[in-house]
Amino acid sequence: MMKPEPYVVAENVTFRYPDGTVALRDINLRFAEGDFVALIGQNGSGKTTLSKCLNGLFKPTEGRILVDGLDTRHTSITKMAVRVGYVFQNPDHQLFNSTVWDEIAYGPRNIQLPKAEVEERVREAAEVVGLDESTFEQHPFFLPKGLRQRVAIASILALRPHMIIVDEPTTGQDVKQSLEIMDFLTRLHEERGHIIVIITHDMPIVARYARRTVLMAHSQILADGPTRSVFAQTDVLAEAFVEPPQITQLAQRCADLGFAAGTLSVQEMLEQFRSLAARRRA
Amino acid sequence: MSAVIRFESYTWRYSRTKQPALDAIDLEIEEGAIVGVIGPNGSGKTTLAYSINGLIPRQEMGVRKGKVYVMGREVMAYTPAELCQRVGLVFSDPEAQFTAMTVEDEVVFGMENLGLPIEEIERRLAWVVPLTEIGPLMDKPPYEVSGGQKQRVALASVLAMRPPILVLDEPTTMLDPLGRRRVFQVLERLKREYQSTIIVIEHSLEHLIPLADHMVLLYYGKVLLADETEPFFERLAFLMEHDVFPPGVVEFFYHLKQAGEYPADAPLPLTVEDGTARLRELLGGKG
Amino acid sequence: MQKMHKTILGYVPEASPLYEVHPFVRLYFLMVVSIFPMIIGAPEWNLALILVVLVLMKYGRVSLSTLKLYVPISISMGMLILLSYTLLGGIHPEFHVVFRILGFPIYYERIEAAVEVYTRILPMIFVMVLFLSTSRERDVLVAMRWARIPFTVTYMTAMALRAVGMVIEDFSIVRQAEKARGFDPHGKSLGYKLRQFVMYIIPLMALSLRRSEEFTKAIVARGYSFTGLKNVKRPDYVLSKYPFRTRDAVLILIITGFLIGILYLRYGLGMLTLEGSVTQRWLRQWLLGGAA
Amino acid sequence: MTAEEIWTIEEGEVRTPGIGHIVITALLIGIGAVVGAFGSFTLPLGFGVNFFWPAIAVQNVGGIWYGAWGIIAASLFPIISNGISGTPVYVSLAYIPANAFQSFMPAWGFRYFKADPRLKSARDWWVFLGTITVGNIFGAIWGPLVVLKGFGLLTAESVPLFVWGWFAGNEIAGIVFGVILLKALSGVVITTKTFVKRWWA
Repeated sequence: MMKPEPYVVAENVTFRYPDGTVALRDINLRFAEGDFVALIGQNGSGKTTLSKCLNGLFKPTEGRILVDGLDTRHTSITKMAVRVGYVFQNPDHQLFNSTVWDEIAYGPRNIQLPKAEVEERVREAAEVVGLDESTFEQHPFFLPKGLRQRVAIASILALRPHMIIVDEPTTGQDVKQSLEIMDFLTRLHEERGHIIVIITHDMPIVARYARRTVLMAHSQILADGPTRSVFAQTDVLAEAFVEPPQITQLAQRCADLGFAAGTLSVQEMLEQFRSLAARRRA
Repeated sequence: MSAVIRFESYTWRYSRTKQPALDAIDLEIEEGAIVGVIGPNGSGKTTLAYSINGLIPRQEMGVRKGKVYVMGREVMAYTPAELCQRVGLVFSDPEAQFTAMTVEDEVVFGMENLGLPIEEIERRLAWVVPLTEIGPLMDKPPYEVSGGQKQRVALASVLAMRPPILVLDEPTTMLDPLGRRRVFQVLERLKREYQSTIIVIEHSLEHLIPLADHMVLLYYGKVLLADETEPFFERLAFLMEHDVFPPGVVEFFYHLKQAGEYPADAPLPLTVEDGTARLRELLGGKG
Repeated sequence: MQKMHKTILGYVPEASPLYEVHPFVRLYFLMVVSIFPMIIGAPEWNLALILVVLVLMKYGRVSLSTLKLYVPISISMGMLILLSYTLLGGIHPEFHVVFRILGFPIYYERIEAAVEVYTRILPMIFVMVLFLSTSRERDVLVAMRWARIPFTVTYMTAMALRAVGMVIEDFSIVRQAEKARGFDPHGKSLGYKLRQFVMYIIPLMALSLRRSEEFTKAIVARGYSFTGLKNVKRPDYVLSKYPFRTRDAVLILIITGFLIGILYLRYGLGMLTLEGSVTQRWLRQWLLGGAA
Repeated sequence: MTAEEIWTIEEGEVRTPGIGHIVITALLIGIGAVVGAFGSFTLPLGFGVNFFWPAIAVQNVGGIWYGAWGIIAASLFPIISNGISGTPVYVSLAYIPANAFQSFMPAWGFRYFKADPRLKSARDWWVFLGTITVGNIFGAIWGPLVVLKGFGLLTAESVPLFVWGWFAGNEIAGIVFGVILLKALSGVVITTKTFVKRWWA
């Protein structure tokens, strides 16, 4: 298989806030076609700053970020918005139109698309997130939180960014709602080929959905690789104050019995248990 | 043990909705117990919390039927001030409850409202500050500290009022894993050292289960299941039908039990430690 | 590194002698000394007042760079006053013409008045900057509480100040969210920019309305009500951390003494007026060459 | 809900001033202060007078939605926003009547004429435009004439410029921002417990 060309390349990126705080230190990172990535780490480890650098809201103080071959420092915010979409954690911060329709159409209108095209994109984005037509004329402010989040995601989708970053998609949602949102992001990934990055503290969600995990701590990247192998690095996780999912912890504590440190699901655990038990009986 | 909180066919319907948020529920909570309340969003968990400390019906518009007794008296028979000395409430979004300019002001606000003498305020500060480990933050604006610290400040400001009953409404949703663990450590100490009655509404079962004596499943306004924690999780199939997703260890052993690979009469392990020990027994027997 | 106190307008070393002064004295200084320039007409005395404030800032180790923020405002204010008093001041045949701009007469009396007004406004701004850069929000509250202002009022002030910080933060996030959807004001028409600018206010207001409900619940849950508890006096723990010392009383007396002194000099003895001041003599010499 | 119903207190309905109103007042002061200071830094005319002052909308809708509480907020927040942008404290204090009246007029008008804050009918629009205009005329006269002239900051001849500046700065911003806020949020606000039907509750 041909190795896919990276869509985003961050080279030696350092970011300093105007008051001098270093939020990112010498970050090297690539995102390529087919990536479904979880960005994890403590609050304040630099996850959100990194994401805002990736879509050009912040410009790196040192180093550079290339998105689709364009240097974020010299690319207009409009050009960036159609390449990397960023969904903010609190939907209330990004809903400012008086109807759901206008809210989703805001982006496409901003890049001055013809009216027919705007309409097509709004309908499509609404359909993807499962908003039906009855909501179009409603005020986003009146919708329940779960729906507000969907409107927020749809408003980003309407710009058709190739890469979508979602900041804490599951905060405040119950488990069922979280799974729904994640399933829907997975569909976007599989059926439409979007590169998806989620920022989250929810480790079972990471284990279940993300093929690749980037672990951040102290403004740096501590680990980057297949989720399985990142969760297997117990010492690195401990350094970043991150605990893997419970089932992974169980496997790790029983590693001497033959369980794999990178066990991600109950199903995998059961299979290992059965083969180990069978071997013991033999 | 006596019931410190008792719901008697209690119903609350917000005036903006048609369905009641809590529908004729009966529930008793024992003194000194730690009770975990779980259920999908929209099941009435927050309504339950607000009904205990009187925010419902005082701050919400709606229709109330039935009774809620707190320490033997109906909620509405208390004045708000009396009630807040008995029930402390910690909200899910700590930021939303900060109204002072420094952490110190935030923590003493409730005590000042109670009219405590300055010496007593100082004594309580000396107790609650190390308990919640907020000493270094006292001089900072409460909204400028980190998420986990915010939640501990919120907890401290409620604990300082020394309520015998503590209600926490999703206290860790906004927190990273470390912050989450530290909040539960504080609850652990409260349980061990002060025998408070604590009601925790929480999605993160991993931390809740080792702490809780009792569990309650709320499902769209109804109490579907209320029991001690171990027997509660023995009914996992029922729970999973009602959108409860157990932590990996519980689920793992549940499947083993179903397949006859784990003794049917043995309790399900509820923590990683427990699970590790059980797993070693299972595999170590012939090893 | 020195430990710093964050104030409304920046940072002051914790060891600053001004910080030792009771917050009420600082508020009293703001309110009373701001009156001085309204009484004093003679520009040189108002300039002297500025000097006093500057010396206090230096003494209090306030970074003088905070003043930089106010340089443009001071200048534009000066220009505005000058314009108002000259080009926009109308035709007055009874005044002395110093020179003409495009045939429009510029009068001596107007310049003199502009100088007087400007030198009155400047020290008021300086006093304000001194206050803002040596006080934290909490100090304002302590000062108000010490003055026995009802708790409801001081508490509302506290929340309002807290809300200011919150709204500023929201504001920057909302702007980022707009950008993230491709909003780029560069090279767009003014009308377009304005329309987008207008959008900010909705999430700001909506967020505040949502929060107000949560705030209210949190306050009620911690036992605060309009009337307080029955028969319970609300203690003031915070205030007890700010003892009012003899030194503070002396400072209040000194400030009050100055006020009385200035009132007496101005209205009792007719001094400190523009009429007969050193500045007036210089201005006349310079602009009119001693005429009039 | 009809406009008439919005302002009528039903039988048995209890509306009393509560903590919620204090909180709302504080938050309105917060928003007003930030939006006001922002206006003062972008298009200033001087002494806290601006060619375009969006904070007027907070005064208008605050009064309409929250009655006396909105008026209190409207009176106080300019002290903070003007202070940050360098207006002396006594000048700000002297502006209070102007700011209070600018908030009072729409507050009174909507209650007196039973107009719908969601601006549903032409009549609602006229009440809005009429009351904010009267409010701004008063403010525009009080501010420059009484305060600025009183402090000697302006000559009699230059007062008209400031009167027009104050009026236009408020009127345009008030219409633009006020209408947006009323249309967008009134629907939700009028159903809340803190919405003020009379003056205090």
